[in-house]
Amino acid sequence: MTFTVRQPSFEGPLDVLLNLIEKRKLFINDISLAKVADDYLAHIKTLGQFPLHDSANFVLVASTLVLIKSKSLLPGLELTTEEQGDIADLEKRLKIYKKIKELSVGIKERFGRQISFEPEQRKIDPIFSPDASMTITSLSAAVSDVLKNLPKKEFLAKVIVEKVMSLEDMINHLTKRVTDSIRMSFKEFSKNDRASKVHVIVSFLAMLELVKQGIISVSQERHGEDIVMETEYLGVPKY
Amino acid sequence: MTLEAKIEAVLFWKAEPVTVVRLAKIFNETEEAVKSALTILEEKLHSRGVSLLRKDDEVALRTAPEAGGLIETLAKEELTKDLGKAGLETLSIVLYQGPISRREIDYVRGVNSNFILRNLLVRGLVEKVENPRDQRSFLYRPTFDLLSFIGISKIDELPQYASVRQEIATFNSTPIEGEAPVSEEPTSVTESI
Amino acid sequence: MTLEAKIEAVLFWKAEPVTVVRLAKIFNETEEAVKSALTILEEKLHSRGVSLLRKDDEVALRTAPEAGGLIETLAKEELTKDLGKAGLETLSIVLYQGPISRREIDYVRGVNSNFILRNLLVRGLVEKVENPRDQRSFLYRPTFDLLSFIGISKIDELPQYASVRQEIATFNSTPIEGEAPVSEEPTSVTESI
Repeated sequence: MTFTVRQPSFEGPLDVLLNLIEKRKLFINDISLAKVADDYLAHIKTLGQFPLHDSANFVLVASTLVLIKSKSLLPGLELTTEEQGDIADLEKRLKIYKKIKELSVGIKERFGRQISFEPEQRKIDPIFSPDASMTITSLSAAVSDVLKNLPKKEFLAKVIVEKVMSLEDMINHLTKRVTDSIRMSFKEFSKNDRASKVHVIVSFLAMLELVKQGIISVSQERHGEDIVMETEYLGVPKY
Repeated sequence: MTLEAKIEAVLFWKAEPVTVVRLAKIFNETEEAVKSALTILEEKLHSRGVSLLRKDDEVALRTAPEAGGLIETLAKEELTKDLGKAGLETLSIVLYQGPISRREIDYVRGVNSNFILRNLLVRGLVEKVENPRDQRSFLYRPTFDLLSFIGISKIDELPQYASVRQEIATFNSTPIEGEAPVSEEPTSVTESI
Repeated sequence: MTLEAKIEAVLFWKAEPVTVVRLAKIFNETEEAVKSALTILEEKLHSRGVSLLRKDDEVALRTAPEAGGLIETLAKEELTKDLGKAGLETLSIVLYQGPISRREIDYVRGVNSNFILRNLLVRGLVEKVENPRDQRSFLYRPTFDLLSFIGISKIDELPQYASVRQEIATFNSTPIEGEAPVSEEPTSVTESI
């Protein structure tokens, strides 16, 4: 139909994450999220360019996964209440989204299958019945309102850049915390698996660095770019 | 589904007289079968709000005669009810941009205008004409009565006529991000319901 | 003439949704009386060609879903049944969780739903109403057309409707450690863009 979305195969961050979890046949919890964190980071790295409106969503999910992963590597890492909230929130969203995706399969099967038709318009001879509101002035004002409410092209790059930059700070900060935490808790590691654990953490930090670079390039791509957005307008149509 | 139920569905949907021959063809039944189904339907509709009207070889569903007074009152109300902001908006789009399809009106307004257009039609403020580019759909334009009521003799006497038209046309032909432009495919879901 | 017969006549003639409040006013009856008459009408229409659809505070008569294929062949205009992934997800959210704000839809989908909602509004599959808790924002809910396309007469005929609503409410009310439940004010990243 009409108004087809140009990238029908486009996947949002929750979509990506859910697919990764389901591919491994895992349940949604912090353990499975820690397992797929690297896959997710690798995936958004390959995206190169994030879909325009949703770059911040992708990066925000990434930063929550980084937290989860960090915590799983370094159980001693202290998380703030807000960070714990972010983690619980991500799990919750994934559960709801999963449910909705399951339900949408049923909707798709039913949609258009057995339609209840609205009756055709009853044939009535029109009787010219204007009202007092119909004047040139009010009609031209009404059309101006319509024009004003058309979805507009707006310059919104700055907002996104700021968001992405603050996320970059956040990842920088996290990297530092993880690094510090390794130094502090190094003695916690048992001698036997010290080498492998350190290896895991180092490669994880390298991954973070890559993501950070990705974020920087995202923020640069945005610079000075025009972004088309619809603004939600006020005024409720009355029928 | 019984034959009389199917016939009821079609007559309800159409609300116009249909011949028995046509019904027989639609359902791939004999005229006899259609006639006896009609008799059953007639009985089922007894003492209901809708009744079956049979005249010569045609049948139609109509509101029961007892409801006549009520319907007349409602019809009058339809003609005098407040058009509201949405009604005025839709009327202004038809005025400035007509002849225009319902799909384009919907696209410009960002909402579905089905019922509003119906009211504007009944009130003789807009009229439907065939769409030269698509036989299955219609275009809407202002009536002469409306133009003379608001006191213009030519449509381009409307304030900012040219620039408003230009702006709407541009909007209809440029895609919003993630959407195809309206002019590409002249079909709409609810248009056909 | 019984109240349900009168209601049937009015709905047949109007051929569009009417609120219960309006019906009560037309017949000078209480809303309770109208509602019980509607229940009787619903029963009388059982296994017939016409069915009564109820949604929010409105009712409408439409052809029975079983006759859908038949009417479709008679209707001239072409129907669009393609929804796409984003449309399908958003409709499912509106169906099972509506009335729901755009923020909440974005929150569940993890992406911005601005364009897809506008598309669904234009197609007449969802409608927006004022948010009673916040005059500046809107809530989105299913339309009669949406119910019609799915072939149900009431929203709770959706598969697992009650249990899913319950389940999602449980997800939302499970308190996050050290935080108030998020259900009240779901935030989405792109909201402020």
